[in-house]
Amino acid sequence: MEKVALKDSGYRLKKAKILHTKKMTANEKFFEIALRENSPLDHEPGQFIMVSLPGIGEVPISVCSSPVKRDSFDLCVRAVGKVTRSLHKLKAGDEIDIRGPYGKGFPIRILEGNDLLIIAGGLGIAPLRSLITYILDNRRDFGKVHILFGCKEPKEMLFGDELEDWNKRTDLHYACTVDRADPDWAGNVGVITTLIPGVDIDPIRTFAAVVGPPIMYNFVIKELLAKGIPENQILLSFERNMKCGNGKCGRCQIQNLYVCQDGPVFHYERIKNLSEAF
Amino acid sequence: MKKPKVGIFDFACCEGCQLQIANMGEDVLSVLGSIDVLEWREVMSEKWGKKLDIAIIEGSITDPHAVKRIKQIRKKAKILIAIGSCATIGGVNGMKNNFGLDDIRKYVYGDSYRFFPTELTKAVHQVVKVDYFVHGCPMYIPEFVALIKAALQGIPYYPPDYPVCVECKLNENVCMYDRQVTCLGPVTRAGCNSWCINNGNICYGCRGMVSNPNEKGAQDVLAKYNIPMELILNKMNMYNKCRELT
Amino acid sequence: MEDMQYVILKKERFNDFISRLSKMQKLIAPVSKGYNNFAFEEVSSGSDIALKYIPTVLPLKKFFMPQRETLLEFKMAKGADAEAVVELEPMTIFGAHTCDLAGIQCLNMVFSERPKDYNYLTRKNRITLIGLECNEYCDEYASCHLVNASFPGGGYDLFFTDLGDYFIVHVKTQIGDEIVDVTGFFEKADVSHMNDLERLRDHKRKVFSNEVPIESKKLPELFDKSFRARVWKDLDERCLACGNCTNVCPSCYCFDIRDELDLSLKNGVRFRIWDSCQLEPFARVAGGINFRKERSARQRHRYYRKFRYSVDRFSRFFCTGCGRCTRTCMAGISLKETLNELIKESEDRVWKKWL
Amino acid sequence: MKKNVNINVEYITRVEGHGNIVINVKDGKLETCRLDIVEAPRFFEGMLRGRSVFEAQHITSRICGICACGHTLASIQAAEDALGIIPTEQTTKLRKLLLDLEMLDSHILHIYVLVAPDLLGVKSFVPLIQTHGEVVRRALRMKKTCNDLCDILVGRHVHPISAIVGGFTKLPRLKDIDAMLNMLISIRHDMDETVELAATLKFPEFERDTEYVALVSDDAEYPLLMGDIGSTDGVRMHKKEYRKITNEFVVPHSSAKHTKLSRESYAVGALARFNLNAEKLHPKAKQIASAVGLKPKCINPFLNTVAQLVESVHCLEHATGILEDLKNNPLNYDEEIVVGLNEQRRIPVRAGNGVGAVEVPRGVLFHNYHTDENGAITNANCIIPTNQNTANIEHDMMKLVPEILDKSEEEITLAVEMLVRSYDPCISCSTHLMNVKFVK
Ligand SMILES: Cc1cc2nc3c(=O)[nH]c(=O)nc-3n(C[C@H](O)[C@H](O)[C@H](O)COP(=O)(O)OP(=O)(O)OC[C@H]3O[C@@H](n4cnc5c(N)ncnc54)[C@H](O)[C@@H]3O)c2cc1C
Ligand code: SF4
Ligand code: SF4
Ligand code: SF4
Repeated sequence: MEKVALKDSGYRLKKAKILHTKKMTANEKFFEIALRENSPLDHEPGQFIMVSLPGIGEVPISVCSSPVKRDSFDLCVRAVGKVTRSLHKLKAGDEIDIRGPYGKGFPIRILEGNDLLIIAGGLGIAPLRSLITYILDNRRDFGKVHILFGCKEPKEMLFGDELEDWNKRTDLHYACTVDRADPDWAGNVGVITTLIPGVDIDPIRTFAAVVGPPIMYNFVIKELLAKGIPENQILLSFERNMKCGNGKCGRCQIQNLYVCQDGPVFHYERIKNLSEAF
Repeated sequence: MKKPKVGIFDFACCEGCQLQIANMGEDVLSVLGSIDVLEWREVMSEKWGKKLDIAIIEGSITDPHAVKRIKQIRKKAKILIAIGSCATIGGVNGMKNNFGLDDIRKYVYGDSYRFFPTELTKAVHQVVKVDYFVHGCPMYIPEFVALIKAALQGIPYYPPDYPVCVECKLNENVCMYDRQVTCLGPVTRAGCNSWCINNGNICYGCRGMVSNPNEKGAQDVLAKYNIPMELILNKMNMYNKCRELT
Repeated sequence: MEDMQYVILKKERFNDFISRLSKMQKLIAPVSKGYNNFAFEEVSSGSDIALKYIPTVLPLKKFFMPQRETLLEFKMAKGADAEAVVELEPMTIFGAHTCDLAGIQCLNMVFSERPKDYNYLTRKNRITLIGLECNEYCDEYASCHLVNASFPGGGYDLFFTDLGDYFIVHVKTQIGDEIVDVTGFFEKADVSHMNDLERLRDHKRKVFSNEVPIESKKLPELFDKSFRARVWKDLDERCLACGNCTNVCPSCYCFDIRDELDLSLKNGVRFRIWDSCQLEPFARVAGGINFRKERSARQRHRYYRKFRYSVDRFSRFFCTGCGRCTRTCMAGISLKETLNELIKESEDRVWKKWL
Repeated sequence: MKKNVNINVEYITRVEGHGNIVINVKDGKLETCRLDIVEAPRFFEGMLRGRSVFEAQHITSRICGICACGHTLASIQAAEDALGIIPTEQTTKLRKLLLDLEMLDSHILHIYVLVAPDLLGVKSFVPLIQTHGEVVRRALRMKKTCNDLCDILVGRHVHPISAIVGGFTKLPRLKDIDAMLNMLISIRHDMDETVELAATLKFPEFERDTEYVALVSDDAEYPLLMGDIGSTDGVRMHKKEYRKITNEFVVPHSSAKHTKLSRESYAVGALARFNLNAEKLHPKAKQIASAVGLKPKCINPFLNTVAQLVESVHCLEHATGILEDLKNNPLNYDEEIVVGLNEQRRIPVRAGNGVGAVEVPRGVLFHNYHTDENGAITNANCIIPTNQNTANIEHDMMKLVPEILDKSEEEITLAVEMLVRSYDPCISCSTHLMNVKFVK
């Protein structure tokens, strides 16, 4: 058996350097990362990359910064297992390897000129942050923007500073809620669906972008349809087990779709009949 | 990196898994190059008795003294690794639980049975927390090596949670069911590279069952071969009797 | 029929041909393992080969996408780049039945779809494929005719048909042509040979009938109606989730990717290894949710990947009719029975509408 | 000199299993001198009841990982005896090969890893990695080779897979036989060096006249797999009468039973075999025995290690001979069997009572099963070499301790520990207590 170098391999890694890290909550950590020579990642909002720690493994992680920021990009990682816990041990100056970006992100060209209702549950804020920051970087290109954010407890709130900023901005509408309050919490309490009826939108020109834990989708979609948003204007991003990112390994398959290539962002219309999707 | 301090301890078992370590040959030296073995009664006279980074445990917990000893070891050790079926699932020692404790003591020791206290056989994790499992009777060296590496890297090792058949097929064995004999491969956790079947024997289930076995399906399959249910259960219980304790 | 070229190989020269072939590069062919089991293994003489065989335990995919295959080599030292690699071994495979050739065609499509998989494609280019016609039906488990894989449909360099005293050989590619030239045991086929071949094919058309009462072009439609069919529940009770059916399937290609370090913890490799959608952890994500937790969902997924999804994606069935999944399943789950159940159930539904 | 000595060794190290030594000398008088077997009892005989005799070898192999192949062979012999199966010539040949490999493996382990540290004055083989790197590497190399040989022959050394009642489930192919032969040849040189090393070691001088028990036979082969039971006191019996040899009795301080024959105790093991069968050893082994000055009847228990060395050479040569023979007389692969639980009744079963008596590294091992007409075990009994040796070890200690009372307590402890270790006791084995009549 000979082993020869393979130039075109879909598994080739790119070296990247951690510029900066920040502990966000007990389980989530923020990473700012630059490729060699600070070359741009060239991703679309909503796309993900495969993050590699050779010798440990590789995991899909959404890019959570706007492509407008070209020298570096951001990740927000929740420590759950082998690779993610090991990632949490890294600090500024350490190296990681990446592949990608992969998949289909949010269809920016279609969203431009329209109103947006962005709904994030928990860690779902990570992929949406790339969309939100992109919109803020190009605020003139979009219509009205609503952001709804929900998480279990106040202490699990990610990107707190930025949420503050969004809250203060006059060119967008922001609301958040927690499932369980703590004594310092003065805001809304309740699941995220409770926020939806109160948003004032023109359903015909509104696109909804929803990312959150699997159980959230059914409820949120019901509310959105009730509000009259057409099915092809609801965008969802899915999480599945993934190994290759190239639409081959089969793990992320939802019926005949591969989340890694056909998604992770889907139009609700396209997947509503896939019973394995929800 | 400082070398982790390691102790190897045995409870009721055949000590075959420790022997598997010696059977690694000169690779043992590579392993010993990255760890400091401070206590290993079977091959060393040195005793340590202080804090350890890794305690490797072989054997099942079968008497009150053992319960005390394993708890002491757990307190001293940052990471506890259970090796071999006796430690990970109770293994053959569990067959004892098929009998009344006094009955079996009398059978073996006659009138003097009172000198020999015993308890229901338990796997190590049924007494103290276990961080890593190396299943198998005996453990499969490549898996032990993989696990030691994971422990040194500080990452989890997940034993396969699919049946031996997977590996058996990859080895392109003629299935035992094609040879008209019953094999426990379909319900047994893989990771041994279908060791027994590669050598023409059936799987005895030494690695324990997969986490969500279709037991009814398996019993149907076994029953197809007209062997009494009792024998089938007996067969599954050879290694897996301790599953009943929780 | 201009570009078609037929030659013949007399039986008495077969062993010489095989010996010669095995000296050119590694030669793989079906051999008997006892208990009516066969495997593709390395051979060096014609007598090693089982010319009459039913599909091997593992299909040819084991050479095209090895069970374990290194993708990257790396050093743990800081700044060291991982190197992408492919493991190659040139070989000739003799004796592939039409179902297995179809299997390789399926894999070719999967790995050529963008993003292309160059590990597979590079390796594939080093493998010479020689087909062998099945004159008779293998056994009751096969269903190759249903999925149009019972007659040669390309995908080979040479294709052998046993016509008694001689083989007639279809030369399809330049590589095939070279083998014929270099070994020098072949003769030109004449009209009588072609007539013999036609007779055999006529015979086959009679023997190979459709085993499942449905036209193959109606299969996708059947599956469109069957997502909630009862039969999946039944499979749930019987399937042991052992993954045998997918491991032996010529067109199943799911894999896992893992890393491994050497004992010094300094060098490592990333490799891929066969995996199966039938196994419990396959679709489980970090949060513990398993998107196909039920065995019924996993079994259904397997069938849909063979008869429905692949039709959308690649305009062909991914079942080659080899019958391996049925032969190997100790729970006795049979592909043909499942299809029959689905048909029956859908007919029942039609009836119910009328009543 | 009147002296008080109080020795209490908890968990003797470098032996298989858990044993304690208790010695108590008061005013120069030996009051207590005990080898306590404190291994947690595992009740194998009890657990075997009701199980298929076709599982017996699988289960009893788990009595001991070190001599798993020995237990396997004794168990198979007992089961076949009960079922009335006579193994084919080919099967017997391969079993002898397996036993040679087992002996070699175990002796190497014992000589290098368990005994050598004492004689080189260190606590374990771990420091030897620094001081005697080459010796350690050689030991590991030889150990691994034996292990790999067993891998080829029976799937693995610890708990062999393919050796079962009725024969073998997998037979080595020609290329396997070639590979095994090459492996054996490759360790010949290591074996020579082992002999050289052993020649330099100094063993304590101590003697006590002892009755030695081992298999004996009338043919010219050094009996390991088959034979009658004989003793240096002139006893000879058929294996079925093993209970008359072992005469087990229970002592409260030990979870292993004790045995005796013509005297208060007897010894089994390499030295016993040597003392009874030295003239049947391979010429090369004989040559080595005479070179190191070992001759029968040797009554220094410390020299058991030397007898093991001599046997290692014998087994290496004997195994090589079998493999060479297999090269010229190819195996009949039709003898490969698939039995499983014998649910297909491929092997006829009957009610019976069978005994296996096999020389395993530490001495003669007995398995005895009663089966019912379905082939299920109704009664099981295993008598392990170490059980047979324990009483003898205690009697050796009783003679040894007074002879060295002038030494320091540490030195006495070390001497006694070395004595125990020289028997190569396998304590995990010895706690399989059996269903026997107690000698009152
Ligand atoms: C498109 C996409 C985008 C994503 N974006 C992000 C993101 O931005 N941020 C983020 O944090 N995550 C994201 N994820 C999720 C992330 O990929 C997973 O959390 C990650 O793959 C977990 O890998 P790990 O190696 O750390 O965990 P693993 O070691 O694989 O373990 C995960 C969990 O599963 C259990 N487990 C795994 N295997 C086994 C086994 N064999 N047996 C028993 N238990 C087992 C572990 O105990 C643990 O609880 C994304 C996923 C996708 C698909
Ligand atoms: S032999 Fe046993 S392990 Fe192998 S496929 Fe058959 S049932 Fe599974
Ligand atoms: S095949 Fe079965 S019995 Fe044999 S080692 Fe593997 S899990 Fe254990
Ligand atoms: S081979 Fe049979 S039992 Fe095994 S996963 Fe496939 S269908 Fe289920």
